[in-house]
Amino acid sequence: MDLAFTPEEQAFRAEVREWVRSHLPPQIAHKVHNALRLTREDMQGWAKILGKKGWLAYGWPKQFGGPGWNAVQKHLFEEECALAGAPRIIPFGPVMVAPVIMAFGTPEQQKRFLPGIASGEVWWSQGYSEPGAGSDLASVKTRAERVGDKYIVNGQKTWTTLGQYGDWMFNLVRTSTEGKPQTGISFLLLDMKSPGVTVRPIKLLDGECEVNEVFFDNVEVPADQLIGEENKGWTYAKHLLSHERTNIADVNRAKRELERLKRIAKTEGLWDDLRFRDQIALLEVDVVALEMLVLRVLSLEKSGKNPLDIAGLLKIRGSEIQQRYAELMMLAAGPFSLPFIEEAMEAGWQGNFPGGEVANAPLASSYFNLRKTTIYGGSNEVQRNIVAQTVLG
Amino acid sequence: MDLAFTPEEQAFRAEVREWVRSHLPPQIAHKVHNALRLTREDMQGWAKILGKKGWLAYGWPKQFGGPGWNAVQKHLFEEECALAGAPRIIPFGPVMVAPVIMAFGTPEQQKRFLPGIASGEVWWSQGYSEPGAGSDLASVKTRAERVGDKYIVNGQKTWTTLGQYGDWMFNLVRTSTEGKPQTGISFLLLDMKSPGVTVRPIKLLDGECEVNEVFFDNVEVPADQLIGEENKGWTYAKHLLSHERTNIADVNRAKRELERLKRIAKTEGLWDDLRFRDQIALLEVDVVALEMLVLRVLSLEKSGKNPLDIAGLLKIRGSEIQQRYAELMMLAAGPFSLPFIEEAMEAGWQGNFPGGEVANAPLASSYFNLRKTTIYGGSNEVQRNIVAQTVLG
Amino acid sequence: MDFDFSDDQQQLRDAVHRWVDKGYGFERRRAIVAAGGFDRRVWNELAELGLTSLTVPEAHGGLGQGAVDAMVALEELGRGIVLEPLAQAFIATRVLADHASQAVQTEWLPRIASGEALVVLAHQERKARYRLDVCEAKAAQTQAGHAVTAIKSIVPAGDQADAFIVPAQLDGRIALFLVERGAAGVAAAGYATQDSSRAAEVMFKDAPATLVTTDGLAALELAADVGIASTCAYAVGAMEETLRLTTEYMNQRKQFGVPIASFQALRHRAADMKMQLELARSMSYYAGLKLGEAPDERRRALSRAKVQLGQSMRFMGQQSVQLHGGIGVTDEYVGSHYFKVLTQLEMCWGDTLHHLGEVSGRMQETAGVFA
Amino acid sequence: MDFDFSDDQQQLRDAVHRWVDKGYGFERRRAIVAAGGFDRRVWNELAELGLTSLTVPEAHGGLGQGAVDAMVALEELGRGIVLEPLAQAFIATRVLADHASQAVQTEWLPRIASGEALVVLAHQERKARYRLDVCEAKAAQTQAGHAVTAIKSIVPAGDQADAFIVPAQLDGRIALFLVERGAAGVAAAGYATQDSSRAAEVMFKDAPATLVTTDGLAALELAADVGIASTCAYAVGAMEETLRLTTEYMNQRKQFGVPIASFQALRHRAADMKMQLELARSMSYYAGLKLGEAPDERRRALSRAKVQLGQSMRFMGQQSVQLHGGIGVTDEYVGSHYFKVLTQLEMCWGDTLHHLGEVSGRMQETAGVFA
Repeated sequence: MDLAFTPEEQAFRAEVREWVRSHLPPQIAHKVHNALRLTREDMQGWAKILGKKGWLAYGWPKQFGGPGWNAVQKHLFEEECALAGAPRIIPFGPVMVAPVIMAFGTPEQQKRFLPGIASGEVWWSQGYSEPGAGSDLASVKTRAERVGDKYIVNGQKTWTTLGQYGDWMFNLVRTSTEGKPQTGISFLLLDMKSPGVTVRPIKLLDGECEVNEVFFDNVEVPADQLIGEENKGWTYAKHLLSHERTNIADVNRAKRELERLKRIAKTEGLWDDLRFRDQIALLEVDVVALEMLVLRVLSLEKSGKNPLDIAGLLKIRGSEIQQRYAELMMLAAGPFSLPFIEEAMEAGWQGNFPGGEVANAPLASSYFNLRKTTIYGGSNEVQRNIVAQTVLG
Repeated sequence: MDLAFTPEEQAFRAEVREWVRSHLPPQIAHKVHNALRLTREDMQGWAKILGKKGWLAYGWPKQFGGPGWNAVQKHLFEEECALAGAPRIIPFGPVMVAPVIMAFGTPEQQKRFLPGIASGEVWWSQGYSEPGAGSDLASVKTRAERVGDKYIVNGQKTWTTLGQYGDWMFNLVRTSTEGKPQTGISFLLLDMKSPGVTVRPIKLLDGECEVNEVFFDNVEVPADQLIGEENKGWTYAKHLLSHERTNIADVNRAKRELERLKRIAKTEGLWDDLRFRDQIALLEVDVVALEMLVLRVLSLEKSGKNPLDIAGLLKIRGSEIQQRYAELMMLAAGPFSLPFIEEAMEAGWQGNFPGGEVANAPLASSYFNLRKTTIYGGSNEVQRNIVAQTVLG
Repeated sequence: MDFDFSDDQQQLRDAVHRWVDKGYGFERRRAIVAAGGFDRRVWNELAELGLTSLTVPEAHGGLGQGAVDAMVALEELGRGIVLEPLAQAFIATRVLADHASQAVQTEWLPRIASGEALVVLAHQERKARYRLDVCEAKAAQTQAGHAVTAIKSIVPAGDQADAFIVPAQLDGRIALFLVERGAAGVAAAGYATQDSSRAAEVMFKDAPATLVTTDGLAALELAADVGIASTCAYAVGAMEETLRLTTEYMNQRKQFGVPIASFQALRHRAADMKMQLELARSMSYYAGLKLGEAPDERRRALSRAKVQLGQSMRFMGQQSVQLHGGIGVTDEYVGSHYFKVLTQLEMCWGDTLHHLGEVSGRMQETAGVFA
Repeated sequence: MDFDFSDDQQQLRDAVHRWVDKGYGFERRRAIVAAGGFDRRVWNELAELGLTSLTVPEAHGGLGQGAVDAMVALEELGRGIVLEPLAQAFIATRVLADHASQAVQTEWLPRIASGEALVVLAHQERKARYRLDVCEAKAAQTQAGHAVTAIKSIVPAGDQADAFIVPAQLDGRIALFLVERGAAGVAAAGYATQDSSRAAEVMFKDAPATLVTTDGLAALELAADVGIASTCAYAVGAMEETLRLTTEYMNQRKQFGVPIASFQALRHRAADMKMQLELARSMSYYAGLKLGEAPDERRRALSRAKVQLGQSMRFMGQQSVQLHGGIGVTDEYVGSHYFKVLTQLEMCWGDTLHHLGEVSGRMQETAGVFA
């Protein structure tokens, strides 16, 4: 048992750090470090830079063009990106649909779709949730009817994150109503520019449109965009959900944000306020404990073990911590977090922010936005059901 | 709406205060104020003093020999008793079984049992819980079989509070196994000196035997000790549970104990420790909020309303607060709460208590003991079920 | 001791309730938000309902009612998360009635009562955070009276108000002044706040000012306490509606084939929300009833109330969103806006940690409502 | 980075686990409790298992193992809530090995290793509470060496130990001394503590003492940090067994006709217990792995660990009792005693608030495990 990274791991980290810091555009890092709003160009721009280096597909095995990193290397890469102020990699392509295509797609599908994902050229969206079915994915109602060499898709998806930017979309669709709800689901790839696709952004509490409704009105989808077998989509979706384990805790971002919280506390004159400082200290302990939990999972995965019982805790704890730092940042600014000036949440705003610290402008917005973390990706209540299953049966 | 008590209420309080402070034996008050162990004689002695004055039956209507006080007067009496350091009135006789006898007993039963309860001469115990049935009262298994003019009782009760001192006991017994579990239950009064009754004290975490198992082996109970009709006992038990509403929050005791907590904090040098002091302040807010909640319920009851939805909150909050002050007292003493010297929890111990403050001796014991408050009287989980029912249906 | 509302108070509640129900629906609120977060017509309607005059002494054209009546009205406005800051009328009224000269009262109270004058407190400064005794604004005597130079932040409806009550340093201590928005040297820049209501930065540059009182800190503390009690009452209304919306949704929304109201873990959460609502309501009553006490006791009581309300508001808002799931974070759902309101109110007049510090600092040996 | 245990460590765990299972059942523990809370025969068995010699350098007859091995052993003892304070052997070993002269080491370490000498830290004073730098004990030079005058409270197994490590003021700073219990002027009065283990008040009156180090505060801080790491490891074992007992009970106990494990609100509580266990385990590892760092980093890390463990222990203990219901507060049920142990351990080496203060005071701009 050893907390230190090996010399090889340290060398790897140094290489990644050097490269990330020299290739991440400073104006993007500035936005990330100050929680200013990111444009599509910011997000995709960074994805393409990573893509060129071959690191957008950082979790992929070598045979599909990935770097073939192990769990610890992936973590170090994520950590270096987060601490440098890189935007999060939009996971729908490289992290979510790609493993499914690798595992269950045909060689043709792999050849057709993987390169665009790895390069960051093609923006993918996720079509899982539907109105009335949040954490209950198996109740999918969107219909896909096989007519000749096509599927005709009708229905509606919702909570489609950044779907307004999507080029392609992977969907759970119902191809059969027989048997258990899970058995009639298929996994379909869909060109969002197809006729009959309508995307309607949903404005959220923070004023942004991070999610969308997507309507399908007789959308024609060539049958060669079906992944695997018809009615087996549930299996593939579960495969997908079993991926992306540790980064869901987002502990690297938490470390970056904890440092930002400390900066804000200093600016607001609270660094020496014992009551508030204690709140930060308590959060710091939470973050260290979460990081240790993440490192344990990584270490076990590196040793080829499958630490399912503790990995299930990461999403719950990580999301709670995200909400807590956002809350504390807002409370640190206190009255000066009240002004809700959307222009001031953009980079380069030249107005006078009330109270003077434009850094306070996005705090309430972030607090509102991060309420999502305990809801999405399987609500924390559903996660607790799963954890309870591991201890109680 | 007015927070002040009326002149009449103030005069009433003054009268009660004067009387309590001049009749409560100082050595008993000393024990209560310092959480030292009370003997049976302490408890029953005070009950008899109250009984002589006619105040042990303080909740009874005049027709049965009670003072006929309204809800506010009862509260003021309870408060004055608590603040003066009087032991809690053991509720099983005057507060629990007496209202049932008044409502459902025959005139003969009323004449036979109520005087002994009102005077404090007869100690009553409660026979509700059974092994395997804590909050699930309807699953009573103790059998009572009618043979001639007697019932033959066989079975076992448990968690019988202070049952080792009991003269009489009121019991839920099963007289029929037909229909729903609730329908075959009867309400039976039983002389604990009857042949076949065995009381086995259960030692608890705090080293005391506050509860007991009570075994019935062919115990003969004259049929005239049945309350009301056979198989209708569940109705009577529910009537009982609907009594004793506000005092379950024990807010008056909480106020007394909050003052003790402050004394301990001072002795331990924590009164000026901002971190610990904040914990007391937070508890103080909790106690004030609970008191306001209690006063609202009282005021509504005085106006003849039945504030069921908020009364249901009192047990949950009151018990949480009891646990919290016990926890904070123990934490205030910190290392000096570690010695667990049972003799030092008795009044008059002359030994040297480690660290020097014998007032610290009972702190851990109280903390352990009060874990019961969220379990008994319908666990707080069951209470939350009930509250949820009021808001969700 | 009596927690019943009088018949008059019940009628007042009914009247405000009806107006909120019929006159201040979500669509109207949304339109006001889109237009900047404040509508003078609403203010006039509140005046017509008798609310701006509610606590103004009868001698000055008001109804002469007390803190409990104000509480009743604010609970109902909170239930409808009305954007227009009626609490400011109560604050200005109490401050002027208790601290201003008869001349100032005679000039201003009738206009506040009629709704003609929206007078708001402009006290927030950058360095003060939640402290009332930190004030860099300066006042000086002039031939005509006084002049104030100050920058005040987050002034409620600050670019819509007719006049401000402004704390400023005069001869080494804080005094309060009345300054009209239209006066020379006054400039207000408005913006929306978290909960979509309106605020402004207000700059005063040698602005002509009327002295209200030289005992400014005491008056400001009183203003803050009226503000806290108002916030508590408004929040109780907002939380009551939050719980109603949440439980309604839980009974209607299905997951895994059953209403989510059938899941015990969620049921217990709803029970905990009910607990927080009733603790908060209890302490809101306490706040209202203690507003008339001497300053020391009043201040301690109001801080206690804000500690409870701060905790309750945060819990209610966050849990409401969580129990709603995705819909709870959308702008189009009314419930989300209750969450925003409850979030913002925690940071008005001092947040939970601030007031915990106040309670802790003022703590005495005894305990309880009457201690 | 590697969190796997070595084969040797796994064997150590298995050996201790077997001994606890077979050799330290609830009945034996109960008998030890009845006899006062400490059994020298158990100490000898721990010595035979190689545990008292585990961290003693090989040069002094020990096994020369490190903090992770100590952690493994203590986890297993915690699982069986073994009363005899093995942690004291690790504390004495580390303090002597790092701070004592070769002569003292040569005299004492082999005896500690063999189990012949039970050496415990006697540092608690009335005025110190959790502070290590508050020390009223006095030491003076004598012809033969030194003499110590002190009153030390709550010394683990204080009336059973062979010798004490005692902090005392020497020439204006804290120094550490070794004092034998049998020495002139030493008197120990024993008693049981909350968790039924044994402690004593120890009075030293001009008791002959051997100087360990004049850099006593640094050595004492090291002792406390070894104590914290030991407490963490022991607590992890106790919590793991607490969770096992609780979930077993939930699956077996029926209410309303079904196992209580079927109630979602209780299931979520069990999930929260699992969370606390794993956060605690993570921080116990962190504590053990940071014991070798330089004092500043070591102290900060150990305080962080204790904050987490303090929270986890309280939650686990309280929830375990609650989920058990009545049986959970009876003396005859083994699970109740885990609750007592977890309660007491929070107050050993500084409670949660104390260490939160340490973390808060030592906080830097960066964050994380490696910060």
